[in-house]
Amino acid sequence: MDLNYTPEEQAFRAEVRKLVAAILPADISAKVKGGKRLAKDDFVRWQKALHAKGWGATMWPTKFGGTGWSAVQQHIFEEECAEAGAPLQLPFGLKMVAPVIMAFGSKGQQDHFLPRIVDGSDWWCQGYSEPGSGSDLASLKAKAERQGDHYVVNGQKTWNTLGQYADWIFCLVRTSSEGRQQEGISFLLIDMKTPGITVRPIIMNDGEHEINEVWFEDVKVPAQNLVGEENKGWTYAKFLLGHERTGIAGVGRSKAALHHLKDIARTELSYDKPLMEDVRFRDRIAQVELELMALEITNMRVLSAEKDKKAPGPEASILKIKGSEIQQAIAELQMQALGHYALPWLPEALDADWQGKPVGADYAAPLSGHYFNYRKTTIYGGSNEIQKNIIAQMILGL
Amino acid sequence: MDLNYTPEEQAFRAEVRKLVAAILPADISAKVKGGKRLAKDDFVRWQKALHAKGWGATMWPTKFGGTGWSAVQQHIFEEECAEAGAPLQLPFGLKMVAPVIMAFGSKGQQDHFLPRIVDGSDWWCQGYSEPGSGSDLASLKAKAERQGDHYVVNGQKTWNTLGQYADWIFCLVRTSSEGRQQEGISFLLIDMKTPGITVRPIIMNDGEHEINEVWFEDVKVPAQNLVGEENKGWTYAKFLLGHERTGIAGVGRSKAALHHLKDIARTELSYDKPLMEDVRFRDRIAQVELELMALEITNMRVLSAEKDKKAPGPEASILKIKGSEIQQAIAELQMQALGHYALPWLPEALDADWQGKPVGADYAAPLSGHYFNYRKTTIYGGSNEIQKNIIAQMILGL
Amino acid sequence: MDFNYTDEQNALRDTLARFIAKDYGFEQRRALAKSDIGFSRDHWKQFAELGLTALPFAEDFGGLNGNAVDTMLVMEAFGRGLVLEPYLATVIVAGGLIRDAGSPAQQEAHLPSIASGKLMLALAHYERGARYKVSRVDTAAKADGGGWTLSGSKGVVLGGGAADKLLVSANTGKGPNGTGAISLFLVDSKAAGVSVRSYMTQDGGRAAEVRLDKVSVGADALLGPKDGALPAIERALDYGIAALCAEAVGIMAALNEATLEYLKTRKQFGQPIGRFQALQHRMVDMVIATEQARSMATLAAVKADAPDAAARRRALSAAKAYVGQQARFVGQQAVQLHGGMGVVDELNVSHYFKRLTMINITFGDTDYHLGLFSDMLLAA
Amino acid sequence: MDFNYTDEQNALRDTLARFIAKDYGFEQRRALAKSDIGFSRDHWKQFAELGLTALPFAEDFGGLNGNAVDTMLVMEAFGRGLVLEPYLATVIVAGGLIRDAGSPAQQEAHLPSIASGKLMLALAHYERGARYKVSRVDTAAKADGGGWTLSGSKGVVLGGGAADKLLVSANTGKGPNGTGAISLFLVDSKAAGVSVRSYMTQDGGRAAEVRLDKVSVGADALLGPKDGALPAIERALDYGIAALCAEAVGIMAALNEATLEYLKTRKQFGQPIGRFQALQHRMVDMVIATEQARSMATLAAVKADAPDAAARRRALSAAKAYVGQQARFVGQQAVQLHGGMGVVDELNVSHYFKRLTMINITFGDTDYHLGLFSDMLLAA
Repeated sequence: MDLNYTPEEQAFRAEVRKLVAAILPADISAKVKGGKRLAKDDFVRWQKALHAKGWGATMWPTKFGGTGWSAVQQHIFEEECAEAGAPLQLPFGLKMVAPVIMAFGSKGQQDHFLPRIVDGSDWWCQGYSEPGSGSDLASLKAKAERQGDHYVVNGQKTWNTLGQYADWIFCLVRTSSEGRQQEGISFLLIDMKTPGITVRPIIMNDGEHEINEVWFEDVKVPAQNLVGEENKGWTYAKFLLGHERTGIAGVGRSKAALHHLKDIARTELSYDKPLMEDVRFRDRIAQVELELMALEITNMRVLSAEKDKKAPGPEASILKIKGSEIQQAIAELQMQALGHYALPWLPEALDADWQGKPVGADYAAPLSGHYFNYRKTTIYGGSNEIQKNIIAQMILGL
Repeated sequence: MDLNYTPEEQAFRAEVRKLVAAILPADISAKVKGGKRLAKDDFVRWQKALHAKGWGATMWPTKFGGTGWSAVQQHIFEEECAEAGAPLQLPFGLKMVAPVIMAFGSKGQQDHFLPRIVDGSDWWCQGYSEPGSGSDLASLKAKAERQGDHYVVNGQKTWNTLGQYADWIFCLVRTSSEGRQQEGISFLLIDMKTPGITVRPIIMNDGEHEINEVWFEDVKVPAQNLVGEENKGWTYAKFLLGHERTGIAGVGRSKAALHHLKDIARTELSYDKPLMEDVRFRDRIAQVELELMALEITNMRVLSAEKDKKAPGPEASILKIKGSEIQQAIAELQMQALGHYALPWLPEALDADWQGKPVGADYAAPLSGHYFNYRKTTIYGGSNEIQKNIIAQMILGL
Repeated sequence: MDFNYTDEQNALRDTLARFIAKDYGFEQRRALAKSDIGFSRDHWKQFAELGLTALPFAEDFGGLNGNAVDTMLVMEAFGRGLVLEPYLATVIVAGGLIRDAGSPAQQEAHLPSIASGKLMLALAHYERGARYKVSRVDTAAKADGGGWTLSGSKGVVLGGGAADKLLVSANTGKGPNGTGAISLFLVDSKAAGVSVRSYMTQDGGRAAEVRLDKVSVGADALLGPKDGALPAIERALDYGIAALCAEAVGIMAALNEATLEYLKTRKQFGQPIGRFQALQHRMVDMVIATEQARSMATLAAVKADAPDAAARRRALSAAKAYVGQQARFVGQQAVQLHGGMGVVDELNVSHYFKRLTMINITFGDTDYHLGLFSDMLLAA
Repeated sequence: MDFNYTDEQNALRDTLARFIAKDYGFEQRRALAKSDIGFSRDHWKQFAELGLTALPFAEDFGGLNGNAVDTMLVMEAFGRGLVLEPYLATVIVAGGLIRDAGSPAQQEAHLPSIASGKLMLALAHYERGARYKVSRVDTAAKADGGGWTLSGSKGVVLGGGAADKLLVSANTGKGPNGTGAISLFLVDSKAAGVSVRSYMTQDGGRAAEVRLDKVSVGADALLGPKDGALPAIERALDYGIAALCAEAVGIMAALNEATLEYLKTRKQFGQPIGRFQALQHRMVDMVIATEQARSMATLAAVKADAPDAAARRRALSAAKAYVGQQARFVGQQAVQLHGGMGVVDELNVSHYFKRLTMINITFGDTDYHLGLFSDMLLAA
């Protein structure tokens, strides 16, 4: 038991820092650090830049083109990327569909899709939730009927993140209504250009277009795009949800966000003194920093143990719960730090090439919207209430 | 809507203050204010002193010997008694069994028991909970069999407060095992001197003897001590629980306790300055004071509305929940104020006539034990979880 | 003590409820929020017809002599409707200032116009860098012949864009860093040297950055005593705080209703999600928080009129802090219990949540007022 | 980074678990707590036989060269057993001080006796009025011929009654109000002028008020540099804090096991109460709190040895504050979920709860250490 980084790990960090600084486009990191809107191209350029250095998929095993890094190495990488102002590597391809394809996909699917994920060719999105099926995912109704060598898909998916940019969507669909709900679900990969797919934006509470509804009307999907066996999709879905949670602690991002919060608190004035000198506000920062210090270690403990077991376990729910609470707490304090200047809403100021004069500090514009938006973190990816159910049942046996 | 006291109410307060100061024995108030152990006689003397002035039962209607005061008047009375250091008027007779006897008892029971409660002749205790029946009270097993003109009671009751001093106990007993559990329960009044009753002390976490187990072995109870109808006891029990909760906000007591906390914080030194000048500790006091300010008004709103409806409703559960949380918060801060001097445990220092030298401040000895003991407040009288169930079902219809 | 509303107050409540139900639907409000000025002048006329703009003023000035509880009822209803019109800025804060600190001539000149809905005002007081501290003013007023010349910047002036006139606080003393003597001036928002940059706020409202560049006003522009306007400003802001507390309670009650309804109708795992005990208890906590907040909002209303300024300040900071804490909890949990539906623009839950959040920031946030209340314990 | 225990550490864990299970049953402990000295000298001998008293010392002094993680494992097990012997006072704090600040002669004279279980010690440092502030000492030491004369009072000295010798901090400077230069002295607890009033503590342990009335000690009693003992005292207390954090985690784990078992076996309304979702989620929160506390306790152990004093202080205050918060939550909720059984003396839940509460107060409470940590943000 030693929480200190080894000399090798320290050298690794130095290497990562150097490389990230070298390949991260300055315009992108300026957007990330300034809380500006990111375009599709910003995500893709970053993924391609990483891929060019062989770091496109740091969480994948080497045999599929990943780096095969340890949990500690991945943590260092995430921390350095966040601190440098790199955009998030979107999880839908890398962390969600890819592990499913690796574990259950055909050789053909693996050969075709995985390289296109890691090199940034394909943008993936998620087709899990439906309006009537959120926490109770297994009750989903979108239907796929086998007709010859393809499936015909009809139905509606929702809470689809950034699907407006997507090339592909992975979907849970009902292929049978016999037996238990869970037993009639299949896992399909669908080309977003297929006729019959409509993407309708859902505007979030910050006024931004981040999520969508996706409608399927007689969408023809080649049967070879079925992952694994028909009617076994629930197994793959649960496998995926386990993998999704592991990245969700977001320790690196939260450390960068905490850093930003402290900078703001040292800049904002409270009656001529830096806000940081206000003991009440400073104590709030201290409190969230304590939570994050603990989570950083818990995260490493859990991920290391999972690495030994080779599979994510229900302990990952702990990371989701604490990670999302901390993300929200930091976002709330960033907003709170602004005082009255949390009120102005200038969506135009989120454009990187906006030339207007800010209202209040130049970092102010995105912060309230970010707070509103981040209420989603305790809801998505299995709400924190659902995570607690998982822990109660799978760890505690209640 | 006016939260200010009327001139009449202010005059009433002055009258109460004067009378309480005149009749409250100094040795008793010194014990209460110093957190010393109270003897049975202390409670009885205070009840008799109040009764002598006609104020023995301020929550009763006049026709049974009460004062018939309004909710505001009762609140003023409770506040003044608490501030003066009067002992609690124990609720078991006055607030628990008495309303049941008034509403459901026979004329004979009313004529016999009520005057002896108000004049301090009879000390009552409660026989509700059993080891297997706490929150799920209706599952109780203690049995009463009718044999001629009496019942024979066998079984065990627990969480019996101060029953070691009691003359009478009111009991829920099973008189039938037919139908729903609730339908076979009766409400019996039992003389504690009856042969076959054994009282066994349960020591609390503060080392004090406050509660008991009570065992019944072939205890003969005259049939005339049945309240109301046989097998209808559950109705009376629920009625009683409603009445019990109304007093439980304890606003007057908490105001006195907050006052004491502030005195301690002004006396304790933190690096040569009064602890009160420590912004972090002071903010904690401020926070609990806010809660209490709100509860004081909520309490009056609820009690006034109930007075109009003539019956306690599920809103009283709100008072129980917030009242108990506030009592605990104040107790915790009182302990916390002591610093390291919260550690010493000197049970002998709780005797009023102890002549020893205190360890630390003279107010220190009872405070940690009080904090431990007060964990009970969110558990007894229907745990706060049960109160939330009540609100969810009865107010919200969930 | 009396916990009942008068018949008149019950009638007022009914009137307001009807107005909100009829003229303040979700889509109507959304359209208003996106409009150029961000509210409806027709609504403002209706307010005048209903007597709302006249409520807190004396009959001599066309007012209705309403008390703080009347205002509380108005603001609670406005909370439920997420009303956008600058009632707080014009009637409660600025109107209250003229009523309490204006000369008879100033009262005569302006109160009837406010009461009849013809005049809109805004208090331009807070400045960037002062954060929530009321006594800190850098904007300077220099005596200039018989009048004054004002220069400085005011930040996040609520309703500043729509205001015909601004009540501008300025430093007429000599202290550095905004200390010194504060005076108040009535300034025409179209006057030379006044620039108003109006913008949307997170809750669909409007605020403005106001710059004063050597703005000349006459001697009669001074409102209240020279060098001594601070007590009046604090009092007006306390009226504003009481109003915000009532508005917050209205929103919390509306959110609780919406959430309870959602718990009863949204089905997952074959049953309404309101059958799940963890959610039931959360909902109970929201109800308790709202009841407690209602108690404190009532205290705020009653004490806003208290003659003793220290007692008033203590109660108003207590209420702002405590209602803010409860509002934060109820708002966040209403969103959480609505799941994804809680974070989208198309449902009113997110709009209630945003308004609650902004109420908490307006006129001093929870920590600021808890701090003031806490610091008052030293004196007590 | 490495998250595994060594084979030796796993063996140590097993040994400790066996000892606790066999010799530290609930009734055995209760009898000990009520006994005259409040612990068992036989147990202390067993500690010596198991090498526990020798753990953190160098082999030259009969020690085992154990590191902070070894100590963590001991204290975690002691937490589970609610061990009463003054291991923290003698081995970790006082032993650590002699190890780190003593002269070679002092180390030679005392460490082997501690390691072999023959010598008991206590640090007499805190004084009433200083609250938790470590740098504040009023007890005075005046140079007297070749030696020193000590006078003053020390409060709540853990294990003071059983200690053969006391490590007494005293002011050897001239500053008022306890500031100035602090030195440490080894004082025989039977020396003339030393009076020790031992008493029970709320958690079944023992502490003492110590008075020094013109106590004469020789020049060789000085431990560490004259006027410069404060860094060593802070370091020793940080070792103590790391140990307390580990003990707290041991207790929290034990409380969680007990509570989970109770939820599964206690039946109400025809089913185990662990079927109720509100209680399930509470239990989950307790588990999360304990995992998070375990992470911070590990950090505390690892950083207690950190060469950089500022980094060490930051981590130790962070851990004491955070573990304290989690301990408070877990302790209170374990009691709550046990209902009436949680507040009675006859079940171990109340004893765990009391010990957790007292751990939180020892060597600075949660607010004190959060404050230190927070204030360090200003420098960072």
